[in-house]
Amino acid sequence: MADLLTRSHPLEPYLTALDALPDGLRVTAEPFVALAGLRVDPASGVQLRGAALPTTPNTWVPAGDGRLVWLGPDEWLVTSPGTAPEALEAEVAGVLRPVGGVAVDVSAQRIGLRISGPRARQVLAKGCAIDLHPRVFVPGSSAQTTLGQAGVVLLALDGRDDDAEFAVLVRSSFAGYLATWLLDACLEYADSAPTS
Amino acid sequence: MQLIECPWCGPREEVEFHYGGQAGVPYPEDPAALDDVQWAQYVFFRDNPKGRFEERWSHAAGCRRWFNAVRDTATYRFERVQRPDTTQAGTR
Amino acid sequence: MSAPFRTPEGGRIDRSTTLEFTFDGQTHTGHPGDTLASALLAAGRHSIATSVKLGRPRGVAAAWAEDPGSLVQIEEPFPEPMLLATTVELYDGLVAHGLPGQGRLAEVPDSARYDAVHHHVDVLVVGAGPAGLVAALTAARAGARVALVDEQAEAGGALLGTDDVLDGAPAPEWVAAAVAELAAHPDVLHLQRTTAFGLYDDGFVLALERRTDHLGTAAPRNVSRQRVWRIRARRVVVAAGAHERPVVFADNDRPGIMLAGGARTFLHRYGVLPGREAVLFTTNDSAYDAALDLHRAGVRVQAVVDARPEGSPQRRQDCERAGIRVLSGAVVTGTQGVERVTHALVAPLAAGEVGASSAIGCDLLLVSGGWNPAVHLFSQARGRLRYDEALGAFLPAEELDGVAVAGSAAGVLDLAGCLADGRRVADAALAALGLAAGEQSALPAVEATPAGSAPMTLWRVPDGGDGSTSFVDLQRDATVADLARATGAGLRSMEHVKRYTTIGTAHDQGKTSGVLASGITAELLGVPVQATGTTTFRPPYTPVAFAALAGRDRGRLFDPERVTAVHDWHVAEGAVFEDVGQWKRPRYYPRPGEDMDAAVLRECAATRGGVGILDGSTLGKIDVQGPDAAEFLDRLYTNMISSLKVGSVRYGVMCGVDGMVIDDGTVLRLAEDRFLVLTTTGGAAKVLDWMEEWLQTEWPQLRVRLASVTEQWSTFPVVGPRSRDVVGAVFPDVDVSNEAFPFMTWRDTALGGVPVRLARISFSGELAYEVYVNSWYARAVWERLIEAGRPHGITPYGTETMHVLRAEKGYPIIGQDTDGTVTPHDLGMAWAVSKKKPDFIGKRSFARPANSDPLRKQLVGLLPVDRDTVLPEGSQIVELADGGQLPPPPVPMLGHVTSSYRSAELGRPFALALVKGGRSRIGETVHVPVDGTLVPVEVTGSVLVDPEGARRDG
Amino acid sequence: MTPRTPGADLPEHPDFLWRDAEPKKSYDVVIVGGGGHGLATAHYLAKNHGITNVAVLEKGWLAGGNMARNTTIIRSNYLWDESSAIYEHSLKLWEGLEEDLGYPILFSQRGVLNLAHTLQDVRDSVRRVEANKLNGVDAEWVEPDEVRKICPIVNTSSDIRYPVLGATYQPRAGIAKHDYVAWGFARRADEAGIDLIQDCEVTGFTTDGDRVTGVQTTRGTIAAGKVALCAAGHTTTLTDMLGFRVPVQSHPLQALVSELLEPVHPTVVMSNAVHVYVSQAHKGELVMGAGVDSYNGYGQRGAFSIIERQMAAAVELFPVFARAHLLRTWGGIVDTSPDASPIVGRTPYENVYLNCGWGTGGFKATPGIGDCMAHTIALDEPHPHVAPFALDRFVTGALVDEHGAAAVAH
Repeated sequence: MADLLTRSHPLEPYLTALDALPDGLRVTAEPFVALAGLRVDPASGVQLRGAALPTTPNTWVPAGDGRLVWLGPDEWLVTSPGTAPEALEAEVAGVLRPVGGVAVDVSAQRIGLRISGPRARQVLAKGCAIDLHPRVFVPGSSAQTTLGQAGVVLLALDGRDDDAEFAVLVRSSFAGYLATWLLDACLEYADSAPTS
Repeated sequence: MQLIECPWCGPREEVEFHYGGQAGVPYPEDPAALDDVQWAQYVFFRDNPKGRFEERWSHAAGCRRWFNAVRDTATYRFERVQRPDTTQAGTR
Repeated sequence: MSAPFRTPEGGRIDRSTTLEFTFDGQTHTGHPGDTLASALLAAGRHSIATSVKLGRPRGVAAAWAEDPGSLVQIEEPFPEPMLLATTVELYDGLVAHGLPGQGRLAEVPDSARYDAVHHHVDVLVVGAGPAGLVAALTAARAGARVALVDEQAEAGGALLGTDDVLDGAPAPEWVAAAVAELAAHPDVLHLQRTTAFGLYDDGFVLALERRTDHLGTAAPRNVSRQRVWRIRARRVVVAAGAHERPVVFADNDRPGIMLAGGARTFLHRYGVLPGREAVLFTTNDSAYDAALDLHRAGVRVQAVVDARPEGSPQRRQDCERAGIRVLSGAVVTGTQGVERVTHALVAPLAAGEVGASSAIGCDLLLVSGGWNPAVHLFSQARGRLRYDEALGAFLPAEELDGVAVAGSAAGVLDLAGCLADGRRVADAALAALGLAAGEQSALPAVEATPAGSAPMTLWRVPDGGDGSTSFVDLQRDATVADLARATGAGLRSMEHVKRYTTIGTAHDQGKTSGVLASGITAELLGVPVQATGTTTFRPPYTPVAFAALAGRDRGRLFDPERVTAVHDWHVAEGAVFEDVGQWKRPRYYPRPGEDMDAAVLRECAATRGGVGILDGSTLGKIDVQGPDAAEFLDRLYTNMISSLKVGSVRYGVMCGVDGMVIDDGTVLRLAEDRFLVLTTTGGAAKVLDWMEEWLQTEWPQLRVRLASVTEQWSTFPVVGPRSRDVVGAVFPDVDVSNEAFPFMTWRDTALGGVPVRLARISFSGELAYEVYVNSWYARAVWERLIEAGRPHGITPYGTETMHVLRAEKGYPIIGQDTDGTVTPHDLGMAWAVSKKKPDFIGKRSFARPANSDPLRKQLVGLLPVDRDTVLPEGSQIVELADGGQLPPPPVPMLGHVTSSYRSAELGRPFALALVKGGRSRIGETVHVPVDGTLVPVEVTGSVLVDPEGARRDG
Repeated sequence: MTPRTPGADLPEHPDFLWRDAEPKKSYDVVIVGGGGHGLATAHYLAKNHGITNVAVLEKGWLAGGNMARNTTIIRSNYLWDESSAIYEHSLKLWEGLEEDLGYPILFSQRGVLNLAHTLQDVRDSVRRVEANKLNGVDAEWVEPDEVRKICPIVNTSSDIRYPVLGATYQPRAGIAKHDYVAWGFARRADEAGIDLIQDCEVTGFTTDGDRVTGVQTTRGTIAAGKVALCAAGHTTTLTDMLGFRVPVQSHPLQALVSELLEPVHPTVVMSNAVHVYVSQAHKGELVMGAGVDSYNGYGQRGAFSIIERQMAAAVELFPVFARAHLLRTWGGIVDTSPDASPIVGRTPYENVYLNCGWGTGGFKATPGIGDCMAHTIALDEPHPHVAPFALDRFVTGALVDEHGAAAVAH
């Protein structure tokens, strides 16, 4: 039984609809990205994938082929598109164990969305209470908050006024809800009025 | 609808927080040593002042950290919030 | 169809376009820029509605939201109850009629869309009148992030209803320039048709934007009809203006009786003459402008009746120059006319005594008793109010942190003053924000208001009678007589008076009647107005549709639907789903022609007889790591976890500090310092929060880290005597024999390079393997199991079958067989309560007197003696009185049925129940009332299938 | 003149309600709290026990607390025997209250539906109904199609997020006009010579050993033979003065009302899972309760997010409400107890009697608890209906836990 298992993405049923969104807004599902949650004393000063753990709340930094996201005073999320989930946990655990930290593979716990375009901020503001102003939620910012009724980790990737880009991490079981919510929130930008 | 200052994440909407009631009610050292009256006090009885109140809150929809706050239950104004690690005892 | 009262020119309406609408079955026309009220007045129609109690005709009495008169029901394009004709923008195809007090809801669902948007600013300005525009401009020029919201269709506020001149040009030109400048600032949000209806803590303002109402049938369906703006402002400037205050006199409710400023607005803004022959009744100078403007527009002003003994010498000259008669020290004591006022009864007023009255013919009676600053938002924000003797009105009595009031809302009633006040308040806000004022142009030059005479505060004109036609609250038909009855009944508090008379409780929430009621009540009680005060201002400032507040959270988005990684497979297989918390779980998989009972019997038999598979992925999963993990779990579980060996699994029970069971589940020890904790589906979030709370707040010294991995690991129990064959086939690298892989242990393996964990856990009593896999691969692994199971007739089963199988073994479902009043001992799980551990959460509560009550309810099994009745879950259990009858109520109850099913295995129905002293009753027969009959049932132990546990190893 | 809109106006209040009494030096019984419970206690002290040398002290305006702020739902279909006993006792008194008070309290027995949306809701509902029947409380389980018959505007279709799986129905339940009820009790008490003293805030107590001898107020010290605490959300402010603890927490609870509407809603509907409870009051307005705010608060206001959630639930369950308008929102202070049941009876002081912890259930209990408190005070022994709700149950552990199983608040 060496043949590979196929992977399935919670957003597959929604991709066609998301592709059809009007101009000014792009919502795409991020491919399968390995995620590891890590907990360690911030004083440990560990370096991970070439980066220091960001200790400023609500920020993220690039790390290796992915990111290091601040989740709490002693909690971070490391992402890597190019590493196998179990390998990422093992790698991170290897770094953290000596300093009393732990790592957990949460690759399938959350899925990622990219939301970009001139209307991205506007759409997010319909369900997100934090201030997304380009001078406030600048690239490198992150926030654990709610979008609609789903808990999310929101990352500012590109701050350009006219073409902002955000990444949204959401619990896999909420992915369908969030996609439905986004499609609904974008409906007003459709040129032709649908018969609702 | 208040803005509550999470000691880590900064001001966030009230709805992101979970209320934990009175602060400074530690779990008894040795519950078995308490009589029923003392145990009931720990389990069921909490202060309920009108005015200044030392409370526990958790930033449930954010960093999920518990913290202490001093709030006025009449005006709902927060006097201050405080990370538990800056207090000696537990924050119950 | 004609509009005889439309002026030949002027007004802010688009005369090049004609709109057609229907009111009370009659067709009328109007223009863009009209409101329903202005179009009806243009057609000469004043009488709009009939009053709620007395059925008296009521007309347009003001030009905007303060109007107590023009309540209408919208019928087309979609029924909407109770709006004010003065605030309904006219559109083609509008169908409406006047209301007799109650609105009508549509029978069909509203297909319109509604939504909300969050917005953050440095300065929010409420009201785009002169003060608000200056405040917004001032803040914008300083580079602040600004929002300006205004409830009307266009900016300008009071300026839209006057002929004021700013910087030498008509007011609208200055307004247009201001709006254009604001639009040029990238960080300014300017919203018209947007009513700030609530002001809450920390600069939180809710505003309702009417986005498509004015488009009528042309409204696009994919755009939200109304939007709630949730605005967080570091500073709020309330420049909401002021409402003109009437004076109460006999028959002051007739159509054609209108606030002076309102009439002026209809003339200047809408190009409408509210009448041909007018009388003005005033207590102040401001209303003279209305008389003079109407005069210039061709209205014959029969008289200006000024209650002040000396009247206003300056304004008298203006009037006399225009040939308008001015009666000083005079009042209107009453009116004549039914559908429309025909005469004003005017009499001299001296030393509080009203002389003989004479009738003056008129079809329009303008009234002005002064101005009430719109302090609603300020008061909502808990700002204290004070009564101002000079104005005869309530004003903000304090500075609120972050909230400032500007312009006429603060009692500044002249244009120059409002402009200056807007600048002053904005400067203060900028200073508080630490923002430099920046380039500020000078305030516009305006003609100084002529020096005038002080206003007089006059609440009511004595009507010589009982005041039963002197209306204070037109919408409630509440009169001076009602106020007199209330005070006569002994009431002293304004809150009591309000409730007794219902004044201020109607659609307008007392916008015109509130202060009048306070003033008149104070008079009746002989106390200062400050002493009576006002009743509390509450949100919303104006009514808001339910659906607008529901916003997007409707239908499928009302509450999130959580689904597992295999959900689509279940759907494709025709599963019937059950809501468990927010999760959608397959309840059973009916085959054609099967009802639930048939499907569940089949699923049960197939599983106990062969092999079944369940999607258990909704079970909560928590990764617990750290040197103190075992110690931590020992403190939370009633049983010992630290003695669990790596590679093994243990069932555990969790209690609250009160000793009642809150959750249960299995614990896998992955390493010396790492556990995987499983919780119930419903308990997942609660248990993680519970653990974090203890860890962070009580035992921060414990070196333990928690993480939710509920969605990380999909979980598929493969259950039944053939499960070994299936699991062995799919995972050939694992020795699935009982010897190599005993009950309550787990093993890691891999499939196609993907790590998979298998655990010998059984919630059915059968041989069973739980398969754990990264949810990316869940669907693939599920299908492999189904495929490998085909030869053995593998049967997917849902929660219903799961419940039957576990109930046959007496395994409780927390939340179904427990209700927060049940201890582990009550469940017969004393074996799961450690005697060795010095303490654990809940232990101390077990020692309370009530816990040793022999009559505590205990979980037992029930077998209906007729071997046929399926006891409804929730049924109560009773003992019969002598004679086999129920005693009269109240009938003592022994407990209730918590779970009840038809058992394929037993070939009969059975139940689990919580019964007083249940274990001591095993063997007894008790009774369960079912649809009026008493069903005898035998009390048994809770384990009904395979009590000796022979099957779990296959 | 067109005819009056049916129901659009209310019966007249009487020409006289109560004297604005000045405090006397001393009373046999001083009731602290001039809300529904305090006034009802006063009425039954006079009516059933002939005790009229009584003062009711109110810190603000009479019945201006929760009595003026609740959604007036009256029912007795509670789960536990102890609860249904006191609430049913109260309901029976409601049924005769209009005559007793000689006041048009508009008690309308239009029935209450408690909707079930999950299978566990259904189990809990059936359990409660079966218990109610055996306790002599009228109650039945009704299927969705019957729900539609009883209240046609409820969305009983299966395509909503949480379909209605059925409901419990208590036909004798209903609503009343709260101010009228309070004023009816007040007027009777006043007629009996009881002093209703407003703007009289309690600032302390004069004690002698384990007896309270006087009540210190903003209008002077008043000697008292017996003292009854009926202060709902403000109870702990008083017990703190007396130096004993009561396990209640005061939370904001919001409610709201719509404009007057033609009759559309013939009954009362409550739903816990979807969290909405609504009736259409006599004038035609929809009266709705929202959820309890999580934090302790005496501000008589709560978070608007709770109202928004409430509106979403209302429109979900009652699609026809979409364009009804929110006219006014307000908040009260509910005194919640650990087991969601009241705390009534003796205190560490032999002549001080406690009545609190009703949470969201206080209004419907008004006549019942008034009667039982009067009995408890007059005979100096807890009325059988309140005996199970004694303070010491938190020590023995014999709670009356209405959280889990009843699954119905308000």
